Amino acid sequence: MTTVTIDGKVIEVPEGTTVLRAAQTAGISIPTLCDHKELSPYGGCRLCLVEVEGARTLQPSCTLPVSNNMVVRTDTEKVREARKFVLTLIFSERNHFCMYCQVSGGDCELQNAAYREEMTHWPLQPNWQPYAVDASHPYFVLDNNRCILCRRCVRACSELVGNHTLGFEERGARSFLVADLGLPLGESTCISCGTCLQVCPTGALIDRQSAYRGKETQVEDHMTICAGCSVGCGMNVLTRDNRMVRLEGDWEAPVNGGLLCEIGRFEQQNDARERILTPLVRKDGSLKAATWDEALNVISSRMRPLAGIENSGIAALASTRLPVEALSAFKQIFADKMRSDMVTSIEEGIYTAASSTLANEYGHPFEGKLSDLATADLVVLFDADMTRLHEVASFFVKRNLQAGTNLVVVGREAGELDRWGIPVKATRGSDADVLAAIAAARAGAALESYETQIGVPAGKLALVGELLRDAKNAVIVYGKGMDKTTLQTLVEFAAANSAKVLGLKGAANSFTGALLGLEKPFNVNGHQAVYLALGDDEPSQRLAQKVANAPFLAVQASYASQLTAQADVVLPVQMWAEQEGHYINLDGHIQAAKQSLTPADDVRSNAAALEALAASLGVDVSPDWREQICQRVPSAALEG
Amino acid sequence: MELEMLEGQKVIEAVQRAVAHHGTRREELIPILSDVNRALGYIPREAFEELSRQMQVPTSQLFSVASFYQMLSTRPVGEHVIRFCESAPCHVVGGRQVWQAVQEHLNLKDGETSPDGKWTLTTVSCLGICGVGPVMMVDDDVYGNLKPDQIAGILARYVERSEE
Amino acid sequence: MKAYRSMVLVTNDPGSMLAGAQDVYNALQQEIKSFGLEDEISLSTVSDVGRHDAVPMVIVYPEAVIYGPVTSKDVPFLVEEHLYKGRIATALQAPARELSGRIAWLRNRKGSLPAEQRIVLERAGLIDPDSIDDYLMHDGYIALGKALTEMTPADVIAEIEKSGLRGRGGAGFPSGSKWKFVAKTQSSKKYVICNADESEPGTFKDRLILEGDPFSIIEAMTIAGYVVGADEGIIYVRGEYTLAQDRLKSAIQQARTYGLLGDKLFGTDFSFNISVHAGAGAYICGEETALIESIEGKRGEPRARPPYPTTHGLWGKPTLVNNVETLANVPAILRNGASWFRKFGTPSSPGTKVYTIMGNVNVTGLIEVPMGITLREVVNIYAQGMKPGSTFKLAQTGGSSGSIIPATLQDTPMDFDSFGKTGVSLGSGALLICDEETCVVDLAKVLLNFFRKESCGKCNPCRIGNQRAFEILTNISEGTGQLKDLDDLNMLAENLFQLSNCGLGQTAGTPLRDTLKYFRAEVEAHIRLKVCPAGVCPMSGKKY
Amino acid sequence: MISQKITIEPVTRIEGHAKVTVHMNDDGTVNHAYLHVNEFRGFEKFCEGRMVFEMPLITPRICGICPVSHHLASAKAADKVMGCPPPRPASLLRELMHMGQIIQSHGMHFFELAGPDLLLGFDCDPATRNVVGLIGANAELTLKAVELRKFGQEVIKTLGGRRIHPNFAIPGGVNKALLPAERDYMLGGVDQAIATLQLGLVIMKDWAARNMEDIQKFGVFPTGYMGLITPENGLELYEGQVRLKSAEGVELEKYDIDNYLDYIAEHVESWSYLKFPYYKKMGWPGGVYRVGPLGRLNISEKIDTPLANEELKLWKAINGGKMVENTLYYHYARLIEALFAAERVRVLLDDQDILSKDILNTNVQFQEHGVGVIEAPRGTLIHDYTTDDKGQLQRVNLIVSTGHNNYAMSKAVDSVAKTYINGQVVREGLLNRVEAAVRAHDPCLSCSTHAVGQMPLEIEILDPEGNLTQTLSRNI
Amino acid sequence: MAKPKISSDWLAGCAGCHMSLLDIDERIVTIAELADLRSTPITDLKEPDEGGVDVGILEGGVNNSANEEVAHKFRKRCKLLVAFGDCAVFGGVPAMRNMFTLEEALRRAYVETESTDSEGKIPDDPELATMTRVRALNEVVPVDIHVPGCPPDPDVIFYVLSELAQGRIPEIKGEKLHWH
Repeated sequence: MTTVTIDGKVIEVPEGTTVLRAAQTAGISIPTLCDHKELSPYGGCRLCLVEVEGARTLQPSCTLPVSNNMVVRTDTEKVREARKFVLTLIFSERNHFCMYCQVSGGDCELQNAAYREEMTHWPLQPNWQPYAVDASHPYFVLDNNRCILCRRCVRACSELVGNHTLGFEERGARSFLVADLGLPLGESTCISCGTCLQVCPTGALIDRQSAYRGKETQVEDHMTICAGCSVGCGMNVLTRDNRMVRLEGDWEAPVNGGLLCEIGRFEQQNDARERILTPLVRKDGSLKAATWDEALNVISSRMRPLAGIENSGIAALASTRLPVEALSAFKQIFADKMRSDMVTSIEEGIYTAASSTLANEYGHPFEGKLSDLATADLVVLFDADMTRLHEVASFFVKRNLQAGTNLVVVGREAGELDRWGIPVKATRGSDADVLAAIAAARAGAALESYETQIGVPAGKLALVGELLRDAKNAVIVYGKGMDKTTLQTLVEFAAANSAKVLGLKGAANSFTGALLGLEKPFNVNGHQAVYLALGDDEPSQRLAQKVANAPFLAVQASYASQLTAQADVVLPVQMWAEQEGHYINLDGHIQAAKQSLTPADDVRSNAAALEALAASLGVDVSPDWREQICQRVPSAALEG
Repeated sequence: MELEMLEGQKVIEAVQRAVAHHGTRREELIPILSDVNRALGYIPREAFEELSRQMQVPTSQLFSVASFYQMLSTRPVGEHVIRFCESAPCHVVGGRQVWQAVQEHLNLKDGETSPDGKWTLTTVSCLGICGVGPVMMVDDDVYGNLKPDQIAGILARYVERSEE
Repeated sequence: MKAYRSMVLVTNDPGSMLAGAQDVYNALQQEIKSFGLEDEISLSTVSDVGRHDAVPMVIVYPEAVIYGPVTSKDVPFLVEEHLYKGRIATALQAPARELSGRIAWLRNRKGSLPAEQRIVLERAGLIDPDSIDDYLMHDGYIALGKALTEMTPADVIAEIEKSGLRGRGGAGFPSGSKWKFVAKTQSSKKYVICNADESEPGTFKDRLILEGDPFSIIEAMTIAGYVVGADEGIIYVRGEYTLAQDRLKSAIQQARTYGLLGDKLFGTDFSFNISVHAGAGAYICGEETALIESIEGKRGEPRARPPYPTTHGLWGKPTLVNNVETLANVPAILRNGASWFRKFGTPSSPGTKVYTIMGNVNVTGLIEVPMGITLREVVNIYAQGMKPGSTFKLAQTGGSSGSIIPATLQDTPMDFDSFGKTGVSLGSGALLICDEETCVVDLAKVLLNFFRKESCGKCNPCRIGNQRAFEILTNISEGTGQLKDLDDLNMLAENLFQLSNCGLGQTAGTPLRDTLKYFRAEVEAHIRLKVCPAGVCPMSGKKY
Repeated sequence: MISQKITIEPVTRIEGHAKVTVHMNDDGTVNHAYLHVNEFRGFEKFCEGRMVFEMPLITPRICGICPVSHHLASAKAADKVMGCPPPRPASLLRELMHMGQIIQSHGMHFFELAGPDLLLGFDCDPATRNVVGLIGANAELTLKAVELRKFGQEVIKTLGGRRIHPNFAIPGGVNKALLPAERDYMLGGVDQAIATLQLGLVIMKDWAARNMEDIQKFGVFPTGYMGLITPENGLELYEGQVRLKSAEGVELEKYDIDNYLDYIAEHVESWSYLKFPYYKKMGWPGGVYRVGPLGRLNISEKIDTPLANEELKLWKAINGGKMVENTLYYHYARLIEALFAAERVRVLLDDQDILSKDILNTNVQFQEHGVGVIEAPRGTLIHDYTTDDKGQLQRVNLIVSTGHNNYAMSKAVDSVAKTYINGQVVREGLLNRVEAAVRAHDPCLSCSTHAVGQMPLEIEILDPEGNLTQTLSRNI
Repeated sequence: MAKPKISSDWLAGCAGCHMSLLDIDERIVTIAELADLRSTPITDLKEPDEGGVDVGILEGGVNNSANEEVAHKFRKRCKLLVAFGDCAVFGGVPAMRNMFTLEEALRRAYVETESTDSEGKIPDDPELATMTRVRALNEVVPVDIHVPGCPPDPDVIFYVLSELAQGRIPEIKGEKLHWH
């Protein structure tokens, strides 16, 4: 521990703590601009300058490590003058027009800093040189007139996301923020995760969707969990007048530490699909609005007789986007009470079937944690596509590559992540063959035969083998469609190399689907009635065809679709942002999603809809979902 | 006439030669970039992309580094590049007048390339031969103790040269 | 090893090369051969000897006769007369003119000029920089041998401290202490870096040392490596210095072949290797942490300090960074002892300083003189006074960020401390002498233009401040300035010092501050009367 | 030869910046008087490159007197550019804000700017002929006037967070739904607003009766008239087709604003920064027309609120149903419109959709072009944006209210000059009529030139050779 | 003692600041009691008294020769000069024009605009003022008090006016300080 005195307060902090953090722990606020707690110290803006006894000049508190018995003053005349001057310079560098800036009036760190220093004007005028406004990006606009060159976005793009799209051109007065080789953002390698947007301290990066829709003081925050995929990122849903204004990553969230992907941050905000706001029942050919009781009665009267009938009874399917509460009720109603032989999930266990079977054979979890990626020196992606779903997990890998972590991308067709590592693209043979080849390479065996077998050059295999040999903390990530035996070989191979294994899980709650045994392939041949707990999921053509000839079809859904059009009964349910509930992410974090939007009166949560159905079927379901998910062994240890 | 672009192959070769000579360790980046710049006159897009593949360094970082250093150019330049020293020592011994003369003679300003792609005119902070100021470099030739009336003559040589 | 009767040097500074030095060299080679003198006479080149009025020059030692300007046509006559018949070819001699540099020193033996005192430039221009034999012949590697065989690292540090050697990069930090810091930092890997990124306008002393006496730097670095416990050295040479780079590479090669570089030197366990790293054109890389970033293949942006390179330098390892001139002093100190070194200069700033003289004077070039001589001496003795018809108005010492010194201060002795007192910086030793034709606004504008382009752009005060100052000066030079501007300029100068991250920003305001301190009236004339007294500024009045 | 120069400097109590020169004949009669508008800012240029969704906050800075007009016209243009028409509740809320502005702007103009002329008389001492003088003369009325303006401004503030340059309309709708409490707060002020305006009408009519001579002599001339109209040809201030009537009252055109370029062109005179719009088919200067209250009432057959509609009937009767050409009746028309606006506020607040949260259409599909129109207090306001496929502005064209009246104002000044200046020593009060001729149009030259400054209305009398002659300043 | 005299005027702005001044509503009466309102755009006196006034308030940036004259006249005749609103403080929205040349802006407005007929030309009558770069008031004359805001909030304006009217220098900070 080191002792430092700041503004008369004696503070004890660990070795190497910066003066800024030390001050913050003691509740002393020092204004900053280029500093961001998730990013490495930069020391460029000089707003955080403080007086240090014995120092010739003012010192930047954000980069200055405390040393024993250091004496610091943060609020002297000299310091305040320095801050004013720094701000004067910043406002004089480019063209700041607060009056029509979307972040003006509370959301702009630059403006707030100026208010704090009581600046009514700035003595130096800009030279009014115009700077480009780059509007090429679909989600945000870069207005260089408001850029203060703090490089938060550049650091975020490389340190947090590892995408390295943003960089700097030129030097001195001509320093300029650029993408790649000076391309427009819209044509650059940007993957639209929006992290730069979230860290920008000014209005330089303009979010198209939320611009002018409300300042932080006018919107409500809702800390919740993203239902986009099984990574389960924590996020803040900002709303105004019960409408989503913006989605932001939750810096405090254990899983994602503030990061989101294109789906999470942008795509799910504006769903153009048509909502279903009241129950619908098919009367003489067409769907008519009805009450819940009417709708439920139609379903139960139709299904009660079918209880327990093999193959010609009820077929039930649930979306793995539903909260645990809903899935648990769903499973109890149809599998336990109605004793249906066809109760499964939309994903049909394509991600989880093999792993949960294996886990139950082993009798214990065998998968590692997302956090293992942080310490990995080698990551092998085995048929694991992280370019759309699970993208945030790919950030954890990419951002370590510069530091020397190696990446091997094993797969069939080329993926976005290939360019970041060593692609091993099999053109022939099975997963088992590919795995065998890699094992052989690891063992340093002759590889020519494997080259012919899977169509990957022996040299490349050898390289992979070498990396595996050298790796101390390897992590092998596998994706969907593994068969049990191959997975078992993979797991044992990993064990032999003291490597961790991580399984992608697909949708937000497909792990739950696995724990509830909702994994079998779905078909309705001969079933008399079909119940689809679709929630806000987007049904596939394939599914629509499967149920096309069902004698009776009940759908609980948030949005109108081909399926609801086909249905005999439609129950309106809440979409992800409207309902509370729990989700289990791919490495076993059990997390609670909060309600961000108030649903329309007649629209119920998925769980409530199913409970009502149970009641009307005259069966009782236990609300204790934890008990339900404990009936099988999880492939990754559950926590929370 | 616009500046003629270098065809891909030549670029790739230049990069490969540089990498072969220096290796791909990060500390060799600036020497490599210098070689490529010397070989091609500037560092074209394809060069950055090839280098990014070879060194496993993102293009944005390569570009950030290249554009930082004054001897490296990320934009196409003219057939002949004039580097005029604008430092104080050269300035006070007549550099100001000579600089005027150069600009007027070529009808170019700092950083511009002539429409016919023949000349690129840039100022540099110092060429390190202040003893003989005012100084300028045309391509690799150094000219010192310059007087305004010498400019036309000096530049004429290059016109002839390139017309031969 | 061969001894020669006499040595012939052909100047190959840019001026000379333009004037056909290469032809002269070739011709000499041919003539010497044709007279069969190749075994008696060594022929090589010498870079800038400090005068440019009679280039190319051919200098014949030991007589130290200077011929110039020489053309290839003169060569046969010259060789026959002087080298063959031993008669000085007076017809070809350079105009009798007092010279600076080595030649001045030789002349001064005949007692016509106050002494230059050469330590770091002792061999420059006298030996063949491409020959390690020549270097050895001139006391080369005595110091290293002594250090490795007779002294412990501690002894060496003690000697250096005793000598009072201070960094010649500008700041004047005591070299001994710096070495001590690195030496006492525990680490399996350490580096010695020679800062040869001499980008200070008006400064080319390091270039001369590197071109004229490359081995002295290599020897010094090796000694430093031994002392601080480093096994790797890197010379970061300014990109434009191609000749210096070649000389160093060849020197390193020769040192290896002679076993003076590499493993187990002088039969000890000490091993040391040196590589040359060329810059790519960035003034800021003269700042040691920026230089380190640059070696690591990054933008040359100074790091935040602390931690300092002495503990966290190249690749995070303890690193000793010394300037060329500083290192060049080391072998001499070890050879002759600290007390010998202290005989020169002033008690607080012992030793010599190499100055480059430029501007409106009769003799521009380079001198190495004891610390503490005055501007007046430099101008009137070494520079042979102002150009005809011009009068001394001001001098800028130490390069772009150096102080502007009015004629009234020209008797201040130039050493670290006396300069420190008057708030003047010794800097790189560049001396820019300006006459009445120079406008202070125009000069300041040129300097600020330099800084706004050379600032790395990382920290706001430097990136924006220099740009604003440049614009304000531009307005003043166009006759559209206001008195308010002077306060703004002062504010900028002061805050640049207080707020900037590195030396570049911190000192950029110096010339600005001095200009307003010593020449305010002249600046105000631009604003109040809309006239440029020196008649330099455009005063075009355009603004909108 | 007669020669004199008269100087009024500057003209006050107009929102603008202008200057008049009068050219004399040998016989001392006025040859012609010119109105020079003297400011320019260049919004059409410097908005290029900005994002279209920023425009609703940039363009209000054209004019702080009717910022809401620009805010809304801009949003309407942006709706079209981004292909996201606002839901009904959003349109209601936008119109509500607009009504607030009509009330504050018209109210302020009648009582605080024109008021001194009407209530204290043209010939009253300049030192007291202002709103402060008004306080002295009739404190109670002045406070009522202040209250009236306050009501309008509060409507704007409740919706847009502030009275001037509010932030409310965004492409696709508005950014805030109305709360019940806010609705009730506004409803609370409607009655008093109506009462004050009715009082204003009484004053107006009474003044008219006493000053018929002025009214008849004062800038009376035929022009066309233009403005928005409801489908049933009722008075429309927010949304509708554009109707253009001839001086004789014949309907010349009824068109959608998207096609405005087929009907309107702008003429430029080297002596004014304010352009002269005209009806294309009749050409320049034959096709000149007037907008604003006078124009709007002239093209409207009815008003959809009872009280205002009754007043309209009386107003139409003034000239036996023919077009009302008297410049001074702008004031009268203005009050009737304000009355309508006040009544309209109640209608809007009573609408069952007004509290809906369905206030924004976020389904953006860039159309790359859009024209927005609104009836600003001073007349038809047109914003015309062209962007690239990402919504970055490439071209901006603005035709603003006062511009349409430019010719009319020049004409009014000319006719007033001819009527009141004829060589003899000119009385201050007469000079003030020249200002009043301009002021009657309530010119917002800030809008017109997208610039504003004080208006040094300087009357220079030039002899036939164009030489400047004698001076007589009103302040002497 | 005599009431302090206050004059105001507007330059290159949008009049919004003066409208915001009117937004102090009935408090205008209080101000009228505290101070002697001389020349303003809403009164009929034309310029600050020759004898000088205590406080001069200028809205808008300096955009042409006419603005310059007014600015200098105010500085000469006013003991305290107030830069009133963002345009006066730093140029405001009109200063966006500085990012283009005057020629470009005029050409666009009077020749290129879609609705301008074929005879479009840049007005050049000598009666018109000469345009300049848009400047903050303090770039032209020294300013004593800056009241930022686009426009300043009515409450802030009332505070500033009443302080000045009572011979005090207003302190604009905290809640009172905003530029938007």
